[in-house]
Amino acid sequence: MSTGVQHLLPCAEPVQLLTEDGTRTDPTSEVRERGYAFPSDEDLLAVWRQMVIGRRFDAQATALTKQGRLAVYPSSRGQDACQVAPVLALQEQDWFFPTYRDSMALISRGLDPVEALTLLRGSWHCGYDPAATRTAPQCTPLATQAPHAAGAGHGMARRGEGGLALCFIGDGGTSEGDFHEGLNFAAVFNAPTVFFVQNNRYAISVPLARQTKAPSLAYKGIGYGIRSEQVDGNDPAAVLAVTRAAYEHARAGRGPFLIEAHTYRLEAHTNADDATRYRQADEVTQWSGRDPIARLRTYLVGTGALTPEREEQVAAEAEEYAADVRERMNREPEVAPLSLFDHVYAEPTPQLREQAAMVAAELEDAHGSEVTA
Amino acid sequence: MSTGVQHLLPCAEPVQLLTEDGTRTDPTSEVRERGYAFPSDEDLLAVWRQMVIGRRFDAQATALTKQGRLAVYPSSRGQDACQVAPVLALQEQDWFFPTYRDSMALISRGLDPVEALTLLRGSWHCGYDPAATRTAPQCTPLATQAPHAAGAGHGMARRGEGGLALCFIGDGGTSEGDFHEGLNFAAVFNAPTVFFVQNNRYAISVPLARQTKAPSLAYKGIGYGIRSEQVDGNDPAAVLAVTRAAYEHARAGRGPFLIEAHTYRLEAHTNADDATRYRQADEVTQWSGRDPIARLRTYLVGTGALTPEREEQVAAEAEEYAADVRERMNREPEVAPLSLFDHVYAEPTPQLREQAAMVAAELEDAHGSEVTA
Amino acid sequence: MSTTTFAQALNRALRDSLAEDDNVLVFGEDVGQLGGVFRITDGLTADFGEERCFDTPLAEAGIAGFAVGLAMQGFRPVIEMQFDAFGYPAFEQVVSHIAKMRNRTQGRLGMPIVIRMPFAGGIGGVEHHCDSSEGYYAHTPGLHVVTPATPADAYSLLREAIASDDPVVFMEPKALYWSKAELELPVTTEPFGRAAVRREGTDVTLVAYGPQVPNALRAAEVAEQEEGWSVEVVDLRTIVPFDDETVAASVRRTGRCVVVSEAQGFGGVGGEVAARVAERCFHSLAAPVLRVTGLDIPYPPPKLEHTHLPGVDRILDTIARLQWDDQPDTTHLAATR
Amino acid sequence: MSTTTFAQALNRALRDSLAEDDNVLVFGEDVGQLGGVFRITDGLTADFGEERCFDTPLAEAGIAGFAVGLAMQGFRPVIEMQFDAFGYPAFEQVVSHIAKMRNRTQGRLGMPIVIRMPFAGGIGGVEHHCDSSEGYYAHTPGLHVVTPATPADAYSLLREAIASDDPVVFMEPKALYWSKAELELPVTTEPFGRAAVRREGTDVTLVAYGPQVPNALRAAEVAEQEEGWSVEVVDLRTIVPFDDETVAASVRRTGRCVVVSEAQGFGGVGGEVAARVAERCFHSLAAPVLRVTGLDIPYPPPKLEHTHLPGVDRILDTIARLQWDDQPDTTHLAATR
Ligand SMILES: Cc1ncc(C[n+]2csc(CCOP(=O)(O)OP(=O)(O)O)c2C)c(N)n1
Ligand SMILES: Cc1ncc(C[n+]2csc(CCOP(=O)(O)OP(=O)(O)O)c2C)c(N)n1
Ligand SMILES: [Mg+2]
Ligand SMILES: [Mg+2]
Repeated sequence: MSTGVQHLLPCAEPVQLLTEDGTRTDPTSEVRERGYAFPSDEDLLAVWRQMVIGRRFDAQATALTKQGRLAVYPSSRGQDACQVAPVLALQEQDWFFPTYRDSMALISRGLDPVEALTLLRGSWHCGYDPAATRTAPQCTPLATQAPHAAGAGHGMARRGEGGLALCFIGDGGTSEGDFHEGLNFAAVFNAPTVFFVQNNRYAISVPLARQTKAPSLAYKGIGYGIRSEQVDGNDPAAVLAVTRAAYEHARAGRGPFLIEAHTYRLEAHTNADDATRYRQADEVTQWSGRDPIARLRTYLVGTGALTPEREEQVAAEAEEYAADVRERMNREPEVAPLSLFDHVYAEPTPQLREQAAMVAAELEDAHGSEVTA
Repeated sequence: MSTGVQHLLPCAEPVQLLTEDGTRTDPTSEVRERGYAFPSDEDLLAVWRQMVIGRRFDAQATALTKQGRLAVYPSSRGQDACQVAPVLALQEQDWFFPTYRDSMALISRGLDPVEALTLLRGSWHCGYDPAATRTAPQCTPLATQAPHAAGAGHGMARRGEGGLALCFIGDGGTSEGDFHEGLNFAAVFNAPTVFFVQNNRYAISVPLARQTKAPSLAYKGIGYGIRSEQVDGNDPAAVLAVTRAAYEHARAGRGPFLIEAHTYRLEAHTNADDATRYRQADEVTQWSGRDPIARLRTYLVGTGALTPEREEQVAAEAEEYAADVRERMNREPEVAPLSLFDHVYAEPTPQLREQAAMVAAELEDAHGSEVTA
Repeated sequence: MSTTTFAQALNRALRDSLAEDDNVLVFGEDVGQLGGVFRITDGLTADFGEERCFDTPLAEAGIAGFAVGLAMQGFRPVIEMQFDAFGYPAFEQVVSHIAKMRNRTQGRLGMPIVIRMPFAGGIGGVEHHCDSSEGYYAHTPGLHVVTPATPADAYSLLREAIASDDPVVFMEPKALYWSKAELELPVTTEPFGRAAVRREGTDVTLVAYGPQVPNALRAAEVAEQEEGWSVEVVDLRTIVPFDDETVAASVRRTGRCVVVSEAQGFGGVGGEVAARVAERCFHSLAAPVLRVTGLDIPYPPPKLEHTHLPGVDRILDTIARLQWDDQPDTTHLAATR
Repeated sequence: MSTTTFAQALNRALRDSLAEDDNVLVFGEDVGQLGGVFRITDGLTADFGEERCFDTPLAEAGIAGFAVGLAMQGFRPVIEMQFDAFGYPAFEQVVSHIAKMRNRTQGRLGMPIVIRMPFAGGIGGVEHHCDSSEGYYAHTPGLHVVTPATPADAYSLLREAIASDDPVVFMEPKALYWSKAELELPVTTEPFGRAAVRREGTDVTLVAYGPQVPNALRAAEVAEQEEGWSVEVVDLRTIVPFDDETVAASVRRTGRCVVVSEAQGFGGVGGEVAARVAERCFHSLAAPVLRVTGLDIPYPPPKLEHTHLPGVDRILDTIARLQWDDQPDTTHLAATR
């Protein structure tokens, strides 16, 4: 094989900077050459803090499904490092392309949690302002966000202001044609777009082995001429280091970057799913032991960066955050039936005006009969 | 990089067994290790003969467009080695999935040339019997045949009779999502399907550089865990050797195989295209010098396998073949308007019966008025 | 007789087809061990083996295209698109290959493929989970489009679909999955192309299909009780082929017609039905054929879906617009025939 | 005044839009140096640079999805699907993203994207090159569907499409690319949502759009000359939004209506138009609204396309079925209103 292609291939093993018990690894020469710099305590502390808040938020959201306050909730517990580190490493000017699973990432980006939960609450589709937050609506049709992110990255490059696009996608999503087309467009147009695959080993019930025979999903990059890496997705330090390197690569005009993060979804696909139908409890137990939050905590306690006071503080912050979410989500949202017609087009068609009038008359009737009843 | 993946990557350079001037190369150790055995004179003679006939046929078809006998014709002149060798190496039980460009391949498979030209003549869509010929209808929507070939390969594996599927596709076609999905399905189901990319450097006017940034299209294989190779597509010996190895691999139950053949389309995209709009004459000249037929001829004359008598014989055979095609294509084909309704469903719906009655009445009217006129 | 849900009827149809014909294969996303997100394929992998009912990678065009290849080898694939809107990635395979293959090959290569597709809404699903996409498929020559509304039809039509030598888009109304009937399986109902008069009436015909059949029946009852209108309800059962005979006969009898369809109205199946009825029954009509359909908007979020869906009230309001007071002279109208 | 072809008018519209607004980008397969397989983008790369008009990899979902991303960044992509049937791979991107984005985001993120699509047949194209797919798009809320039939409209409607803040599926009738008009560009015709009465008449209204407008006009002339029928021809121009006003006013005047559409008829735009007309003009109609459409078959091979296409004869035959002899009492019909 030509050595000219070597740099497009991922490391043979997922990049790891922290062992499962929270000590620094001795990075391989490959890892050192690729410039995955071990992050500072300060940066890791920020990641840890956001993971703690994110996980509390995630638990709160799951609880809200039980109270019927959310139509459905796909938890990302266990994927916390992936949800937090790549997002914290973004700049404000960058665009983020999340999926339905990435609510924790949305709040890590600073979005209002109630706006972030709008889709799953069922009061509207996207509840936040994509332009203001530079965050695309959460994408449900698998992989369709990949060409969007390629186009957005290319658009930012055209504007020349240094922004990049971060595209999240699941392992299952990589099988869709749009993943392929998105990566190829990004490569051909040299777009500053980073594709971040959260390989949580399942697509609902379909295990990774049914999804691909690739040695690792990161080997898909070379087929597009895209620089690729695989990383231990439960190692917050490694995730942070690799995404940062990817962002540098993209911002330097060297084109897109593909990252595969090996991680695990500890909960079922959503609250409506029964994961016991397709996976063994001991697999879950095993992955529970690789908890990214615990791992980073151990490390930071070890360096002295994380003090008991700080821990208490953050725990309180997380509780407060969850309480606020709970409180606000328990209020019934306002949904105006006639708003259904407001944004189908910038200007409603005559046909929609007719239909709006019909609905308005029905509401009037209903209201009238309520009043007389 | 893990050595465990090495076997999935193509050789660094396209496999070549014959130099451009028709002498045997000294194969690299890589080529030897991969078992690409130099074919016998007898086999190469068969390939040479079929290329001569194929090229004559191709010229005849182009001529038929000028006489308005074909609606359109996409020539494969220059790609003759790709059109012939992989097809001759198939067994009868195998299935072949051609595109609109692969008329030469169709006749190499032994299909009746007039049936093969039905699509381009415009008298029906597919003119041959796919089941009897084990040849799918020529596929126009790019790459959509890739999942068909995966399914057919898997289907044959289920039947356990040793058949495989050969799927042709263009360089442009590799950008479509269906290419990705087809390869992935083939890999996951371990289908005996060989994907053969004729990289002729253009997709109509779009040059390869606008299609991909991959070091070579053969690097797409590893992303699916598919064994891959790149080959000099104008070297008939190499094309034959590599496809044979791929077939052996597939028949042995080791799954799909991806081949990229580097070649060139000497004519315009079709007779209706003006290639001077997007490529330089000297590029065409350069590639004309790499003619697969001349190359193989030189070699076979050198070994003594190809005698002047044999050459004359084959030239005469080719002329005869073309004359037959010309003669039969010059007869106006029969097209029965009411046949439009025959095969929309196995049984026409009441709605189609109504419409057929309307058309029948119109034809009657027209016939009536003709008679009275 | 025992109580059978729509979902159970479908599951049983798959089972019986798998048992009867070794060439039947069931595949798609999560249809294996999980039994499908709606559990329609529950237990099939356990009972028939991985070979007969299996999961695929997540790629709908791939699933449809793989089915084409398998059909070429004599198999009868029954594939699932997990939700209607997730069938769109397979659109090209369905429209350009599955629908056209028999025609392209002069009848030499049929495509006995069933595309199962949970469709329509009313279940509180978030975006992309409640589309009504039957209009796209019904407008595509070469496809059968089947929309069962009862557990008996769910069983019988699915058996017929799998036995069919042509492709069938088999649309399962999500909201009816848990609806029940007293039923002994197997059961054979009327074949493709026959609509069913689900309720007889003399004043007006409601034409409905799939998820809106129960609504039409409820509306008919209320109309009878509250307004004294005698309402006939026709369930199309299959959109393609279409049963002009039954529909036209009913409307010629009643003289009035309302078409009920959950999909966005513009350019959909509702318009086709209304146009056909108006064309065929023109001189019998005492009032224009009206439609009650979904609004011409993307399917709304859960908290607003009731505003979108054709409900009993909207059907009643529409029946009320059929110019009952005008008492048009139908005799004279008939004379213009 | 100078002679301008439909294709030239489109090219000029692209040029003028590119010149006016730096955010306009033209891209797709072969639209760059080649100028498109129909030469609609001829010279744009030469004159505006690779940056503004460029080729992409061959992947229609990718093209559409890339346009979504660019639109998010404030660009106004004008993309080409090389032929109608090659738009199908992009179906999901068009239906689930381009059409819905404004709605999903409560109006915060519009999609000012124009999807240019040569459509329909009559040019001797082989399979997949002559589909009429407007019905799929017209049935999708959130899309404008525009079908110009004259060079002036080709120019003006394309300018309006590119200036629109919403997505437009801009369908160009292939058979009309080389049609001509005496015309000075730029020209501004009526806006989206206005149909045009292309020919006045009193006995019957022909409603047509896109490739069938010239056919309808020819049929009208023959009908007048040979049968003495005075035929009005309405050109819809835009299917979405739909001009109920102009269409209904015409039919109320003439009392008869034939809808002409090249697409396969079942479940298509023709049915929608017929249903709307019958609903709105019921009491003015002296005969049922009839349709002349393509047959419900896959588009035929070149040598048989004339059998499929709605031709002048088929339109005349259909007009003849409008019960001229019955002389129905329209006064009485009006009284039932
Ligand atoms: C095009 C499409 N097909 C099917 C679905 C239904 N679906 C929703 S999530 C999901 C699994 C996705 O798995 P993966 O990409 O691994 O992401 P994860 O849920 O594990 O985060 C499926 C099949 C969908 N949303 N879109
Ligand atoms: C889905 C689809 N999009 C576009 C086209 C139009 N088209 C026909 S051939 C062609 C170029 C294909 O190039 P390539 O795959 O390299 O094959 P080649 O023609 O060079 O053999 C294009 C764009 C098509 N047939 N199908
Ligand atoms: Mg996953
Ligand atoms: Mg090519």
